[in-house]
Amino acid sequence: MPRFRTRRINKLLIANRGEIALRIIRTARALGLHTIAVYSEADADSPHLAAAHEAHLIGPAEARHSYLNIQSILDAARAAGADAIHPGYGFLSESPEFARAVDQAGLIFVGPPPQVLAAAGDKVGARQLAQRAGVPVVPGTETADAATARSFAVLTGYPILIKAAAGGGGRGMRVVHDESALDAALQAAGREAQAAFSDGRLFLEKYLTAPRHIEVQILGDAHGRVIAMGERECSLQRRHQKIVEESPAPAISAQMRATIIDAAATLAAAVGYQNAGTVEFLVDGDNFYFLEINARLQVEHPVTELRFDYDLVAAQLAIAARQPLIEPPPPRGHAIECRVYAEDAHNDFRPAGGSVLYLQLPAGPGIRVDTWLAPAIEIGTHYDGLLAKVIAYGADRDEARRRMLAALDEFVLTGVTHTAAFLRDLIASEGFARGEFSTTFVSEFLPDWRPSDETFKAAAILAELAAQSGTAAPARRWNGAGAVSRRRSPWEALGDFSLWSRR
Amino acid sequence: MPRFRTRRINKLLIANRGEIALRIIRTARALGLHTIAVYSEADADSPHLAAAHEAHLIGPAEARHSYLNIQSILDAARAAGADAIHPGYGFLSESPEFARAVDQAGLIFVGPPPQVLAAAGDKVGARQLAQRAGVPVVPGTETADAATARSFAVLTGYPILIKAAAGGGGRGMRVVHDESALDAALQAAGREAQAAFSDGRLFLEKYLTAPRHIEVQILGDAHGRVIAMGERECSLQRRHQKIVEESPAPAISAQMRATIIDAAATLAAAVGYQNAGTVEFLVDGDNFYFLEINARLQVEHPVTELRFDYDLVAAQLAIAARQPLIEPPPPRGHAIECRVYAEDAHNDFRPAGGSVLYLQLPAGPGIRVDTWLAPAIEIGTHYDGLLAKVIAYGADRDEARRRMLAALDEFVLTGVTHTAAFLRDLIASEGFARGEFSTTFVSEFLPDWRPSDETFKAAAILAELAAQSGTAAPARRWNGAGAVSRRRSPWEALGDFSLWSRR
Amino acid sequence: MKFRELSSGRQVEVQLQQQGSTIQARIGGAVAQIGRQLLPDGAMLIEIGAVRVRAFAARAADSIVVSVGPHSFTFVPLKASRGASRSGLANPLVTAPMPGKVLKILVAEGDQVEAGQPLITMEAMKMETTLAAEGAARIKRIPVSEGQMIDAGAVLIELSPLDSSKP
Amino acid sequence: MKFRELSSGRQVEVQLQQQGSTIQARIGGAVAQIGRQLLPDGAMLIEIGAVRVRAFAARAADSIVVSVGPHSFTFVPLKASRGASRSGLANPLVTAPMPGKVLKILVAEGDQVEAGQPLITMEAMKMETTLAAEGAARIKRIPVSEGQMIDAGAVLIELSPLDSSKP
Repeated sequence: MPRFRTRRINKLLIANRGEIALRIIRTARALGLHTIAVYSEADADSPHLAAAHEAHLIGPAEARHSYLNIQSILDAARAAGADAIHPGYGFLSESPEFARAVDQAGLIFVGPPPQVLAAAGDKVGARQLAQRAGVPVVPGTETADAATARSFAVLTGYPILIKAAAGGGGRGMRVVHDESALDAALQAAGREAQAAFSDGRLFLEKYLTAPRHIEVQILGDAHGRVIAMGERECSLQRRHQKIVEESPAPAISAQMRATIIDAAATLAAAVGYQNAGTVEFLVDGDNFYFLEINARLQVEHPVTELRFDYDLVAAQLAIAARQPLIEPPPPRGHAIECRVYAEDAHNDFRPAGGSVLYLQLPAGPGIRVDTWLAPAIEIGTHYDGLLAKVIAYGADRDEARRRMLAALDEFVLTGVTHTAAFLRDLIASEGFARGEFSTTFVSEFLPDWRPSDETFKAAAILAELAAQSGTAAPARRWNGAGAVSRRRSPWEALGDFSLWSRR
Repeated sequence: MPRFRTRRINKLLIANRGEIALRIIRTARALGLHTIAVYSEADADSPHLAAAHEAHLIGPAEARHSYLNIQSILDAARAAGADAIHPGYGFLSESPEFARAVDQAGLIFVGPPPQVLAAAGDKVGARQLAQRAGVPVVPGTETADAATARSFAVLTGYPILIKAAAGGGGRGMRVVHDESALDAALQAAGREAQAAFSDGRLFLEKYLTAPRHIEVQILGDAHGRVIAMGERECSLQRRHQKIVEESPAPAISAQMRATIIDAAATLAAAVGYQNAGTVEFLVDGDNFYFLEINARLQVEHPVTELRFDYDLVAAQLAIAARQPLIEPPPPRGHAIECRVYAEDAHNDFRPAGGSVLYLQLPAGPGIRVDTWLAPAIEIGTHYDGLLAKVIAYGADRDEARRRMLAALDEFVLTGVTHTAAFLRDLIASEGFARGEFSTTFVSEFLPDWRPSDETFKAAAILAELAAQSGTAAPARRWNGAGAVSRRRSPWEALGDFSLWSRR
Repeated sequence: MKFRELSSGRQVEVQLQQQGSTIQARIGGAVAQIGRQLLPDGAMLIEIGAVRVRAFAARAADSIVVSVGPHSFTFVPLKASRGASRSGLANPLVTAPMPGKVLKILVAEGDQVEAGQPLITMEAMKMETTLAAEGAARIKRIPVSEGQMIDAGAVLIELSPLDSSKP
Repeated sequence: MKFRELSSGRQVEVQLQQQGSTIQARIGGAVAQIGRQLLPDGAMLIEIGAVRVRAFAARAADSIVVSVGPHSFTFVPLKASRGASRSGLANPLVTAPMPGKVLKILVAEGDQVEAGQPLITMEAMKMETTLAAEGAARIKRIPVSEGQMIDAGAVLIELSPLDSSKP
């Protein structure tokens, strides 16, 4: 049967941007593949271009004309002679149309086949599938017109959750706490869903007030083999988007862990899953509920990679080439990921933009940083604001947590408002150290969070120093032209410096 | 017995500089310790100062007045209220006098006790110890006056190897291929040994022409427990100093591996080893010979850390606090380290210095970079020229090797002549890929090594571009003062740029 | 100089008192000292209590951006006295916190609004954000319209104090 | 311009022919083209054959330092014609490759030396390095003495061609 012959991938186009494009390029280069980047006009200076062997412009800043533009991406693939396309996450990664178009263009789509994407992408259908497979789901509806919503709410009681049928990443999601807010929420969610997925359909679920969000990594090959490889705890969220993930999940019983991993494998087999994906669950006390299947590489995949010593992107490429799945070794140690966003934690995580004026990234034993940050680049607000994933690995949770704290202390980025300090304090909190938290933890922690008074005052003093620096000559260290002169910085304009630390 | 009570370490002084000072500080910070850096006048801008909680000047550039100055370091420890001192590697790390002085000052020395340091440091005595323990040693002498040398050479035949009795790191080591060179080599080696160790004593060994250099990590606690945790292959050397290390050692039999690890554990137990150390062996066909015990943390310790998921610095601190040894898990995967030196591979690895004018460090899955490189710092030639250790970890040797290649391709450092390109080509060589090499491999590979003609010509063209850039305004990105302007670089002065990659 | 920190909304007045190896500053009525050391890359090590932190500051378009370790701040210089502060209205301008699109304008010129009342909804990065009144005020002017693309900092609504009789 | 690359000793002459999105250069008698793209951090992507590499160049004191990926080069501009090249002696000056100390001077002024003959031993970073004659020559002058500390680039020995009768 031809379906079981392996295919060769030599030239890989990465239909994405930011940290995930760089991460995929790195594995592809290590595998000896020729890598092809694509970029929008807004990303002409973006580091993922420089990392690839070649780069192709696919359109203007607006995603639907570039990173969501199937034709433009296929044109670039044809021009570059690509034989495979990796979609990353977000953008077209879960689009059955895109997977089908790639296939029809004679190229390999590095992801699940279109019918699996369609099955997973239909959130309502996936709920039905789970029910048939005997996996519990959160009580809910299959549609969400105003009448259905009202009667569902009467039946289960508020709060209820509005979700997009084509959803993902928290878009089109709304919690409704009482009937007065219902209509406005339905309308806003519908608009958001329509804008994000070109599909305004919604459905409803009972809103669990303080569940844990736990998911399972799945992998399936072209030969019918499906495995589930460990869980990730993803309860720390803001705006229904994850900001901290870890593996293994702390404080769930061995039995719950086994049950969930089993359910994920069952569901993956039921949809004939191929390539990498994730099955998400909510855990509420002794109950667990299927949430959805994410038919793509997940943002938080590195925590699984570190625990299992297994390159998931390499596995995706091997599976796409129809090679048989390689069994991962048993897991070891503990990994935590913190997502640093260009957002203002003080103001409902409002998106921020700017230029990278100063950058120091963390490093050290057990620290991995997946990022597209680089000196002097512009951080726009056209796309998702993920700047960097700081991932800490340790022999146990305590070592990973302590390494993460030390790493976030090393994270210095000036020019863009970002969430590193918030994450640092979140990780330092007693609740996180105990591992006892639910999806409400971030919103409970947030209101009282603020920098120490000393930190604020020091910052104000530095602002005054910078304000007084006037027309100080620019730093000449990084000039790349002429002789290297001594550093000049705003501080220096203020007079004589002696080393404070020479005691 | 008071000896078995644990001691508490709160404030740790790191009596070292460069990458190892940063690496120790990172683990110490993650453990919640207060860290104290020391520095010479030449290192006033060195990154290890900024990484610690406080920093103390200990003397002028010359090491014997600063990093080798026991009194100055103890003064700093007293001023800072340190309760422990980690010596790193090199400098005072293997000095019994220093360990004794630290002890007498009422502080904890993070390393073996003085008597173990003395036993390991006496290379001739260590050979005798090995012989008594039934571990084979390379045929040799215990002294090296001219008469002894001549008669030893007559007996075993040339080449013979001159070594420093107090030696380490290739200092005071000379290969002598015929009698005419013997006297000059003995004198030069004696001078070098005297300068490096204040001890000019030498001894002789039969020179094995193409052995493998394989070493074993050992750990011993204050309660008499000693373990050997895996081997490292360190045959790739220039000037008798390692430049590439890996674990596990490729192409040795399981039996040889077990025999060597066993011999290391036996020797460690025989000297009553405490803290972290290394037992070095030469392997020649089916024979193996004890070489020496390095009673310190080794430069190449990260390859063991990655395979065993075990923080050796944390273990050193725990052992120094008299806690019982924690058993490492079984090893997993494969790790390779490449040492990037400020040296000119084209000219016998001559030391180089300069300023860091441009820097891009590698990153990505499985990549760890231990370095003190940072934008704009000065690289002097006062101390050892190690700039960075690029460490690649993978599920197997092939993945680690391919990740290393991709990582070295990402390594860009302008302003200091360095060895990254040489290492890249060494790792890419067929001999390395096969894992079949001995200590002669680097010197066999070196003569034919040079950049491709295309690379040389491209560099020359860029030199011409930079020469023509004249008085171009400096780059203003990193100025930290005034509004952020568009980049200016030498290239830009040359006229209109359009994106080459926009096809 | 007097600053407003944009994220927290905190106002602070700083006067540097002396330049030397230690920064002396009068801040919030007290005198603070910060040890400092210049680093080769243009950053600075500062000492806050017993802790040493890497810090950097630079002037951006209308503000000064400052990092103190992982913390990021944006300070906007304030004039010593301002019309708005006289009227008791903290900020008479509602500005766009990020670039995006005006989705819905929820008030009309002349309306009287309460503290917390939603004024305008904008969309950025496919998310909706609703801006609300910081205090009671009257809507003076709305210089944008629904559907309009706007830059960060663009004035969306001008407010006037309630005691002003003119709309 | 004509350069000597210090590590390899290779000499090369480069003339830029045109500025545009591609660098055109006349180098070693042939015309080479390099695609190029400026990066925000001041580096440049260049295209060598089908491979794209990150590169950077900067002028240091007397030389131009260049990185092409992990490769590092140091180019010293050469005058078009030079006294030394007339005499057939590639380099009439033996200079210190690194800072250090003069250990032993193995020749005397006026000595005639062979190619490869050791001239002077210096110590840097606790290692001895012996510098040898690149070709046959006569020792003209030795401006340093044993035990002297020297900077990188310091002239250690001046040579004169053999056909010169004056020492």
